[in-house]
Amino acid sequence: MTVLFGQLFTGISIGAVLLLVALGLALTFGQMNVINMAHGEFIMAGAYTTYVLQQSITGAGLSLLVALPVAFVVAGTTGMLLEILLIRRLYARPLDTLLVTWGVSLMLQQLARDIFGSPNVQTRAPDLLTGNVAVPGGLTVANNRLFILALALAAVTALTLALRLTPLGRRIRAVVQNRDLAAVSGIPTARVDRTTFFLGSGLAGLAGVALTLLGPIGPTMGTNLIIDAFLVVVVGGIGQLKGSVIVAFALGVLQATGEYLTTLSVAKVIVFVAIVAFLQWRPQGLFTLRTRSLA
Amino acid sequence: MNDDRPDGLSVRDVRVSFDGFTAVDGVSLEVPAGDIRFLIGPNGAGKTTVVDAITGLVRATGSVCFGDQELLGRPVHRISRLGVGRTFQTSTIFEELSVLQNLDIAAGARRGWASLARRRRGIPDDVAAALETIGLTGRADQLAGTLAHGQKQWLEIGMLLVQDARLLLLDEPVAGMSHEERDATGALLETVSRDRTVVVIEHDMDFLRRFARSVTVLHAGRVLSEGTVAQVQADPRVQEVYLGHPVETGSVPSGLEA
Amino acid sequence: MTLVAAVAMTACGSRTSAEGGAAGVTADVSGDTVKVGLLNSLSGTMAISEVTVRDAIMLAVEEINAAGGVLGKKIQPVGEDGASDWPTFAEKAEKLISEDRVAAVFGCWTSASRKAVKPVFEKNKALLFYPVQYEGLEQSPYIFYTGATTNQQIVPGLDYLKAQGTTSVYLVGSDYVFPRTANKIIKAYAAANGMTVVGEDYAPLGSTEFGTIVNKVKSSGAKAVFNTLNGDSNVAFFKEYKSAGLTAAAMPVVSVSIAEEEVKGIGTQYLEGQLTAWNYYQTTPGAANNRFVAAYKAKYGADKPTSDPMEAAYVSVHLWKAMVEKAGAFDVERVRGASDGITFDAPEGLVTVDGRTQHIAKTARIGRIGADGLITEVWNSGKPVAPDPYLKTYPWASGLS
Amino acid sequence: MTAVTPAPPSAAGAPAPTDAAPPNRPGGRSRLPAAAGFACGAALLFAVAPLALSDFRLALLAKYLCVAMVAVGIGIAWGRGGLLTLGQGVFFGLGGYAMAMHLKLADAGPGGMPDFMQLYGQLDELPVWWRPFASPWFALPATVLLPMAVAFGLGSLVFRRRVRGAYFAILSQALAAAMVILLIGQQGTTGGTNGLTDIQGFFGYDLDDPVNQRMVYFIIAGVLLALLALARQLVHSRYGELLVAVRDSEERVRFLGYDPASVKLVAYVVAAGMAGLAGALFVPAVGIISPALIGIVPSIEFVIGVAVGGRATLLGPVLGAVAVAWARTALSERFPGTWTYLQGLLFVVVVAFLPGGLASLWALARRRGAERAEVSTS
Repeated sequence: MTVLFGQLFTGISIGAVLLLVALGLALTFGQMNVINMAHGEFIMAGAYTTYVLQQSITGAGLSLLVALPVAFVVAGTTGMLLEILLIRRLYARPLDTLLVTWGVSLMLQQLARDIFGSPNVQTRAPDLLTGNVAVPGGLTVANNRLFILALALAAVTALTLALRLTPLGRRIRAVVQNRDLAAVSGIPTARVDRTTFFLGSGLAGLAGVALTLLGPIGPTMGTNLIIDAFLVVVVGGIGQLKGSVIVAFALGVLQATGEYLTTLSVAKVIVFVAIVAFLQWRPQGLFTLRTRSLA
Repeated sequence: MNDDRPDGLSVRDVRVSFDGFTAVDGVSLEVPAGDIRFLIGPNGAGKTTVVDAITGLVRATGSVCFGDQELLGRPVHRISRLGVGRTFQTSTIFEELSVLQNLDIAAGARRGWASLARRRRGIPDDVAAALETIGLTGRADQLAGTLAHGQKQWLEIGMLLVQDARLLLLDEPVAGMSHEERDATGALLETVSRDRTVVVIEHDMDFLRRFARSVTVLHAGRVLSEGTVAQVQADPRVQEVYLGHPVETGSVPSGLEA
Repeated sequence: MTLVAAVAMTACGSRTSAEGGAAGVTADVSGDTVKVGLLNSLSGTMAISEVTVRDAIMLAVEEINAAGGVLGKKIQPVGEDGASDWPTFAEKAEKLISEDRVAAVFGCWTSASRKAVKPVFEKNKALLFYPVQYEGLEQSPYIFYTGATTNQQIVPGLDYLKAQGTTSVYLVGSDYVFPRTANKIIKAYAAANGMTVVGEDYAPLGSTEFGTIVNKVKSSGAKAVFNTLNGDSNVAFFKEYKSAGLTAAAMPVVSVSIAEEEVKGIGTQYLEGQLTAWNYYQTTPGAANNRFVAAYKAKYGADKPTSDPMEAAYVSVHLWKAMVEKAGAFDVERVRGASDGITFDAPEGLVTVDGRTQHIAKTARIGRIGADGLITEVWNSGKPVAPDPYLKTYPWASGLS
Repeated sequence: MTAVTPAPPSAAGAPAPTDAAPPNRPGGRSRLPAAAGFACGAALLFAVAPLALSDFRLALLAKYLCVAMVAVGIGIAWGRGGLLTLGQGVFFGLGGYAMAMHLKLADAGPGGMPDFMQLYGQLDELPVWWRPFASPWFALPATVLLPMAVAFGLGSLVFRRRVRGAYFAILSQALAAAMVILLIGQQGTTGGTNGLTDIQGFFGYDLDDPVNQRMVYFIIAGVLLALLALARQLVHSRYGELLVAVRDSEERVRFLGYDPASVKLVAYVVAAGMAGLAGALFVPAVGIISPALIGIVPSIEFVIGVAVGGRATLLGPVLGAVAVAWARTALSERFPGTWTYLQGLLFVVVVAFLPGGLASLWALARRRGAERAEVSTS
């Protein structure tokens, strides 16, 4: 029983990581149709930001707190540069963004290798986040997982509110729904695109900071995560945050359960089969924006 | 071309809703064989959605019969193979292919795989006839994307002809056309309606008056009025819908002027 | 089309006997330098480990050149990037052998890359020096294995656990050849030595999600964990391990792929007190090691640690030099013939080449990771352990190969 | 309002002017230049390359040509059909494994087992699903039919439910990831990460012999030419036109009475078959098939070659695939430390700034030439 609840929590925390990684994609892929394969490298940029900050800020807790906004800006700015230099030219060819950003991701990885060296680097987590809390029933819950869950939920909430309530959010939604109409109504679509990309990439930076608590910090750390994250957005439905949220947690729990009952390898295959089956049922994802366009 | 008697279209109590919003709320239409029926109505009246429902693009309840075939519930390409063809508000020809290739593809849905695997040699008779009808014989080898706007629309209609559609559903075919082009299009409609049934969604009232044989007015997902052009124009409900109040002569928008 | 097929047929019509085989490529040693190949991953996922091996090889090459070279010829290293991709390893090996005509190749890390290049070296009758501990069960005439085989690392690790009174272990490994083979050996050992294996789990290479596996480990009640994870997975595993409240005191983890370099990438916060099984540590006493560590830090930076695979790679170059000098030639067959009994005063202590298996007799050492990131020895085998890649001298292993 | 006043259709007697544009009729192009180009390619592959290249470089070229076969298929599925398939590695791998399983069994001899099974799997007898591969009559067709069957299965599920564009791309990528994990997990019967290595013979010929390596090269070159001929036939057939139509407006094609799912399925299955054949021939050329050749990275690299060469052309994918593979080798030999920068830069520059690929440079040059000729005659 304890193990079962433990697994449930493990699934939720896998979901939280997926969500954190997928949230930025829900913006850049879901709202802008850009398949950004360099998203993983923005995560890496966030993680290395944490590492660099720890060289000068000694307190592990403080440096982590400082790292959150700084990594957001660092990754966001990198993303914005990418948008300005390349992606801007590719909005008419969404599938090509995949290939271009793949090339960019190769270069960013090599850049990280040249700056920080090939081996992984370490960051020190605050002691608070390496412990765990006991939950009634003999179950313990890891603090770092709780922190990431909280961070993911906070990011979702902030993003949802920003999209709903701020003028910027309204502009982003307007551009997503009808780019031409938005442009005609005087919305500077180019600037909105840039800002959206900044936000999406910045969220990857946040994910990078969070991941320093869980995994390795190295040049290829981002590559393993993004396929799963893309699947989350695809299954969740484009243009909808709530779809990504539900699907991230669902896939997390499915994977944890599958892994517990079989092996990690089989669990991954189960998840893939489940996704194909799900898309048979709802090919446009869990939630869709209904439009009357032909496509 | 098709020598059979055309079939009529019978729409009974069709309803379409999107996420709780009812776009079409119990529409019934009887379009007799050989008619040129115009569907009009203000924006959001559900005109295009009715056509979407007939052609299988959206899910609907009720019943749509063409001849004695029930259409609802069939996939788009099966409905098309029953002789139902449509155009869209925006041009949807294959711009990267030539005019000839466009028509050839439209003519080919019933071809077997063996014929698909071969190259096209020469111009099939039905394609040649359609080229003649739509006046694009001289442009057969031109890329469709380079055609003028009106020509694209004619190509669309030509594709319906070679497709052997016996029910043509045209969504704003003369939007953006010049006067001469409209006249030509109207003449084309009269030609093709000899052995086909035609339904046209149109805003252009001048065009309507000249070429409609019957008219159905939709409003808020329901049929508001139906009849000849004169009957519909005289209907005070129609005038109210278009203007928000009973119409006075002189303030009628250009389209509704008698 | 038939024409093309006909051309193809006639062009390759010259039949050859099945036992034809290539004569092998002879190394080009005509100049005043001798080329050697360096084949490591400089990009891709394996670069995290293999770059440091390349650095150690370069150090050895420089030392030898500074001392006058081999048989009077300076060594000219030719580096290639295996790019963490096994077929690329095979391609680059072929290139080093047949285009650059190197006298020997140093490199490879994963078993898969070694398996991919093995036919290339055998076909061309060229030499590979492989510097990483591995799963044994292999003995190619054209490969010298300078890392530990299983009886020099895994078996001593188990002996140590047994001596500590450990009665049950949980096996965690990456999903590839080395961990699966190692775990098979561990299970055979456990069966014969009164230990129980309470669980066995594999994660795909590169996997960084260990919530479930750690949950299983935690609830298993094992006395210790035997860890054959590789690379990035170790980082995630130990972070999860600590978060779950598992400690080195209550349930120690014996790792066979975590050396000083990896400790640096994970953090002592998570690793302090955990155990490793190797043949060399940066702290291993002796003048040879002091020289090696000093030279390495002088060349690559004071913060760069040395580790077992690096040391094995460094040693491999020196061993090759000694073999060539004993043979008096670069010819592969003569070098092989001269290899038996070659010794070298290595940083890990005296090593001896066993000409029959082409492995090295090495001292096994168990170490504990300290708060300073260094590993200190807590036990060693006392004398070099003779290599036994097929575990023929262990009765409990009779069913394994 | 349109700028050009067109001839109204009712004025059927007055045909529109025909001097507007030179007739663009891809289907009706003369066959002569194609035949000449074909002969030229054959001469290059069969005469020039074997004479000019060392055994090592020729073996590399054989490897590149296998990649080019995959590219021909991607050119059809993606260039013509708009299906960005990021999982071609799966089909390449299925073909490769089918061939390698047969060759391993042939190496082991009648009743024998591949060495790795005893070492890692400790199996006493051959797994059931290996057994049919002992027969070349099963294994050889399987190299093509197995990938085609998998593509058919996945494609008919996915296309019928109108999963397309980026969705399809990501799903096909996930397929590659799942396939790799599955293969690695079954180490005892698939060789795990190692894959199937150390393949000695090829239907009785010893692969260590350079003469036989040349034979393999000639077979590969011949098959590539055959696939190109097949692709040309397909692209210029009515089906080829239909496929482009589906790419550009799937719904419109549906309203014409076609089922676009079947149209796409054919392209996908053909591309899968070509990838399978390529994988099968890769095995004797390189002597190894492993999960590293199947996963996400190689699958993307297949596509990149096509993009670099020019996705919508017939020869572009082939030349692009060979060029990218060659550049990878050449750059990594010349600049082992920094070649990934150059590789990344190549992808970025070509895809972002030259969407038609290198083939568009050729087309551009030709158009320039034509313009110059026009200017000089007028």
